[in-house]
Amino acid sequence: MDPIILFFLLGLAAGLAKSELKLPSAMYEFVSILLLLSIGLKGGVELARQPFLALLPDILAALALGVFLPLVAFPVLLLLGRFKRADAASIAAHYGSVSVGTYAVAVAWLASRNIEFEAQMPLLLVVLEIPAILVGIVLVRGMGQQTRWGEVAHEVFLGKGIVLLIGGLLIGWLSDPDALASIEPLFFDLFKGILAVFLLEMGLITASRAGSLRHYGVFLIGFGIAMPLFGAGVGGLLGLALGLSPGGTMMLATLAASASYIAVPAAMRISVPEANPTLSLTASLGVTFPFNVLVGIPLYWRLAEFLHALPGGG
Amino acid sequence: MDPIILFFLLGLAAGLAKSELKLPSAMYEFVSILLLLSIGLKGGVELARQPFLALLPDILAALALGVFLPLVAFPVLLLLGRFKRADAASIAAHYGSVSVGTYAVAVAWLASRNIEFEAQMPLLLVVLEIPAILVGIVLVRGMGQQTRWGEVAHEVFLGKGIVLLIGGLLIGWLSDPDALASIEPLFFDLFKGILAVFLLEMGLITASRAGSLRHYGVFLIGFGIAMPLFGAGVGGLLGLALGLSPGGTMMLATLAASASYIAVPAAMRISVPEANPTLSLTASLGVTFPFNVLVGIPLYWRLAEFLHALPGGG
Amino acid sequence: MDPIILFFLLGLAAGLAKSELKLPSAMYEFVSILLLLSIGLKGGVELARQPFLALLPDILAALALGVFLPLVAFPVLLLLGRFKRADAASIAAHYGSVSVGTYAVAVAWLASRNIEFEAQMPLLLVVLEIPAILVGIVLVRGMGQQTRWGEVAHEVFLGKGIVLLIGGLLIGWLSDPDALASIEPLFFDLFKGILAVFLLEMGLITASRAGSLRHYGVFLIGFGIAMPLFGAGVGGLLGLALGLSPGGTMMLATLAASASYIAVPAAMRISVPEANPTLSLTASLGVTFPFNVLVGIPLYWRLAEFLHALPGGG
Amino acid sequence: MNQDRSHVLKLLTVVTESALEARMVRDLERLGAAGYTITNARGRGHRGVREAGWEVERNIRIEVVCDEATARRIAAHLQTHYYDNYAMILLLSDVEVLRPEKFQA
Amino acid sequence: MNQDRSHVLKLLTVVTESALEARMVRDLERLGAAGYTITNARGRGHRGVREAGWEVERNIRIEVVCDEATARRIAAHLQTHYYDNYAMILLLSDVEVLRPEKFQA
Amino acid sequence: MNQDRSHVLKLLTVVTESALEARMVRDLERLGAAGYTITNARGRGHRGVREAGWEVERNIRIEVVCDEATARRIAAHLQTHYYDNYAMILLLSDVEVLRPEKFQA
Ligand SMILES: Nc1ncnc2c1ncn2[C@@H]1O[C@H](COP(=O)(O)O)[C@@H](O)[C@H]1O
Ligand SMILES: Nc1ncnc2c1ncn2[C@@H]1O[C@H](COP(=O)(O)O)[C@@H](O)[C@H]1O
Ligand SMILES: Nc1ncnc2c1ncn2[C@@H]1O[C@H](COP(=O)(O)O)[C@@H](O)[C@H]1O
Ligand code: NA
Ligand code: NA
Ligand code: NA
Repeated sequence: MDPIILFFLLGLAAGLAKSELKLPSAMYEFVSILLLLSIGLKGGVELARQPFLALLPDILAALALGVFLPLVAFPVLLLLGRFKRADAASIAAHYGSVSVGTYAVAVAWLASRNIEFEAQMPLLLVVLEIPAILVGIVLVRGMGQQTRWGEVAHEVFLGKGIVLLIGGLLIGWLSDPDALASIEPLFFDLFKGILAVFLLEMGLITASRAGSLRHYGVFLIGFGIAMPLFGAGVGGLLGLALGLSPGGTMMLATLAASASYIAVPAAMRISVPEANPTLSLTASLGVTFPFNVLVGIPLYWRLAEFLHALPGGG
Repeated sequence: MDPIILFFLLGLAAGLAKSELKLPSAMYEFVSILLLLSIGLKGGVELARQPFLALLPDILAALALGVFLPLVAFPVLLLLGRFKRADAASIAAHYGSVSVGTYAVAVAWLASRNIEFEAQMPLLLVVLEIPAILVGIVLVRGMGQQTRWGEVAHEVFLGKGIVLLIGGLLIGWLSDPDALASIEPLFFDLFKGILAVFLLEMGLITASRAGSLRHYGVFLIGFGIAMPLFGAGVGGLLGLALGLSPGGTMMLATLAASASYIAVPAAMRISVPEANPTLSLTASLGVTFPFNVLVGIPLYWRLAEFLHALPGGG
Repeated sequence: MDPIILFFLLGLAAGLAKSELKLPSAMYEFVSILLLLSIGLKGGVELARQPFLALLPDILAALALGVFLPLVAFPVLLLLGRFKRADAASIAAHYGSVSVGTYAVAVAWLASRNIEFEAQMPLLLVVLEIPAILVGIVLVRGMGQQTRWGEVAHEVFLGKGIVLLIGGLLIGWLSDPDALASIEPLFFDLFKGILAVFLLEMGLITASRAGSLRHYGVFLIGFGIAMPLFGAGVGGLLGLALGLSPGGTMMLATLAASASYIAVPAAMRISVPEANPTLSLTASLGVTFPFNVLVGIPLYWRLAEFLHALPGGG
Repeated sequence: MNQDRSHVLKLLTVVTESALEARMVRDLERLGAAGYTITNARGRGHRGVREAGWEVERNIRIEVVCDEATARRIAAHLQTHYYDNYAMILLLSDVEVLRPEKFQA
Repeated sequence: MNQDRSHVLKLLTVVTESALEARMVRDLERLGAAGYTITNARGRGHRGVREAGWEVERNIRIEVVCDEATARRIAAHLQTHYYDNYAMILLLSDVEVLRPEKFQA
Repeated sequence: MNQDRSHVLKLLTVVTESALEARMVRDLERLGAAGYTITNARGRGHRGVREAGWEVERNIRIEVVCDEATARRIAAHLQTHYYDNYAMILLLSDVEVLRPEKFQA
């Protein structure tokens, strides 16, 4: 098995067994900061090698995807799940956005199989973080003046995650490739080790949600598995339509399947405070993250292969 | 000299000189977590290469060693040292168990001399952590119902150190060797650097015990040096009897000589709270740890060489 | 561009835009501790290769430089800047001493251009930290008994920065070169990556001074640029006089141009508490550090080249 | 430090979600607090366990020393704007201070 | 936030060894505390210096707001079970709270 | 834990610059405090924002439980020696303690 998955399972098992293991929060922040910068840097380096304009269709497609997914999730949560409007909108926003942790695991999965994917993926990761947040807010508040859009924009564009991802992208883009070599030992060589530590903590966090999972029951579990499968389907088809390679198609499927647990919770807390954060985090962290990491990623690769094997599939 | 020993001396000197140098506790925890995982991983990788059943004699021998050592130490502490029963039992438990820091220094010492040792050592490290704790509790409480054994088991098996060591072992064991290569830069290449930082902090901690050392006087110093020497002798002979290589014999001697300062203090605090933790930590951290790191490890290598040079010594 | 400069600019931009990005303080301390140890180690390794006595002239010259610079800065601050005596002395002390962060950026700048410099530079870095502090105190208090010199010496020689730098130097010096190889992955290979993270935080800290910059106005900005230029001139000429290589000349110019923001503020806070730390930190961190990193370092290299091209310039 | 009545001020202690830190600081300034002190915290209350593990579920503990009127104004503001939707408790007690002028905005 | 007598509760502050955190949390729940707030701390007392450097010798500072009976029950329990063998101090003071119902278990 | 008057002591809380920690500890010992508890903090006051980001501009929050005379002696000492030149506030309040003998030096 892949060791990084085992690190996740170790954290999960330790958490469920109520072990004393706890990572200091500064350590969790350290590894997440390094991960975000690494992903951005890697993307920036690749982007520097191609004309920016050629990426416009992909960017627009990602924006559309980020608007479409929450609009599908919202009525399901409202009508089938019988959630309050604010809760349905907030959960929908989480699933329309993306998870950097899931993205990193997919990157590592492909890398260990030497499967290539398109350089613009980190850019699409950034692009996909944002629209679902705005859709979520509009679903609750309408387009009216009730929402302080300035504050929302601040929260969205200047949150830690986005700043580090975009910052990394720009640094990778603008840096002299030779000079970059000297920072590679920290940001590239250690990437999977750092990811392993990150997943250990994610396992502990996931385990801490077991209680609320029991409490909020089967609908959340069902939604937390069905929604990523649906998202992966849409993302995979979109990847195919954009002419992405199998690796790129799989990455887009994974992004669509993943649910945010950093940027969106922070933004929703400020913009839609009446939504109960326990609901969305339980679904996103307690169900969808482990599902994607343990089951989804290999599945989405099969999906990408299947789509590309279709007649006319690239 | 070996730089990691110099890092320890730097910490010691800075601490004794009352320098302002202080490592943030999150940094100390970060490096200990990485060390524990690295040791476990390394062991797991090696273990994966051999049949598990062949290890049973070694495991049973380690269990016996972990029971025997505190039973020797206890009467000495009680009668010669005139400690209270709880204190004698607690100190005995510390010396029956092992120190991961000392183990790591011994690993580095052998590695820098290209001396091999058996793959099962990290497993024996884990096995040796535990029996002395139970012996210590029984020495104070008897086998009666007074002790909440459930809580003790929780404390012992789910403490941070054991979970990370066993977790690392299992991950190393179960992981695809190729996939492991990608996490090696963090867990293997940085091992000695991380150990250096760890020893810097250990030097500071050791220095902070100078006060209590003066207070509790010569018996603790004597015991803190004699007991590891005795332990090393027993461990070395046991290693020879088990047919270990010189490197393995030296490692088992070192394990027997080392005294716990993480798992046992935590367990004793909960199970034998009336024992004064200052006594055991002063002996284990203030005397035995520096003794082993500075003097003991080279000595135990000589011992292993000597034993193996005996007629019939393998 | 050099990625580490871009990291600084990212921190600066994020801070000025009031982004949520904040590094945990344990992370900042972790990277500074690693940087200080790395610089010391590197220097110690090099020093081990040469006779110590040959360095005496350089050491004496550095001491003289550290006394001379604050004596020039002080009357300027007092008379032109109209600062209170304590404030003028404190700022002068900051500029007479050195900045380890600036030094590290200069090291990285030269390394990426494969320009050599003399091995004793880290030693001169340490030597230059200290005299300006004493000069600053004497400028306020005179040589009288008012000052508790014992406490000052403790603060100066046992502060975190000096202990780690000197400790690193000694460890590098005394260590077996072969054994050092095993800690290189952490202390040498990761150096520039760690420096990048450090500069990200420095950018955030610099940005946090924007407010006081507006408040204290143009004199501080002018001084914060003019003083390093003057210092670089003096340092460059001194380097030439000492017969340093162009790289060494540039390093000495950079040291002279840089202003302390760790050792001196800590010492002044204790010894000259009536000096307003906001003034000196705003100049040193808000003006001089970014100036040196962004503009000064390339300039000081030009200066070194120019000096060495002079007839008789070596 | 005599016990002159005028030296007794109010200490308002707020325990709430870390995510609100920037907002709290802005609100406190606007409502006339001359200063504040913040420490990181974890805890449990009606909104469940909030442990210091990761950023989304951490607490901060804010202390503000001010006159009674300011304390009640801040408390009322926080109660209106945050109490329903955020993990938050508010405590008020008496403290004696040195140099009361330091605590006026 | 009027000054109705019923709004005054007790604030129990415990400073003790970090190693006891899990136990304290369990005990507090069992003894009827509706919540608690914990911060990391270091200090000195009769059991010597306990500095935040490494895990075995660190302190935590626990605050519990509750009615007087619960506070005294908790204090008595801690005193009986931990006072003799662990580094621990207990402090009790009055605090005024908003919405006292939040502090009932 | 009865309410005998003799069990009420003073809680002195000091918020000041981290750089002073070693000095504070020395002064407290010399001035007769039987113990103290320290936590890391950040904040704002007359000397501006002091955020926990880096060492030079961080705060600590010190608590000392002692009898009134000792508290006033310490407060007076700190006021004389540090108040003018350092970021510092001093708060004093009443606390009831278990076993008052624990708080005598
Ligand atoms: N009774 C209490 N005593 C002390 N702290 C409390 C209490 N209730 C709540 N808290 C703190 O306030 C935070 C928010 O409380 P709540 O809004 O009830 O979830 C909790 O996470 C605790 O840190
Ligand atoms: N007089 C005091 N004032 C404030 N904190 C104290 C005092 N005495 C003890 N403490 C705190 O309580 C912890 C345990 O105290 P002790 O049981 O006396 O060792 C110490 O480590 C301090 O953090
Ligand atoms: N009114 C206040 N309420 C709470 N804490 C304060 C207050 N004023 C100052 N502080 C704290 O005390 C520190 C020093 O205050 P000052 O000397 O006014 O800068 C600040 O950084 C805050 O942490
Ligand atoms: Na998604
Ligand atoms: Na042992
Ligand atoms: Na200088």
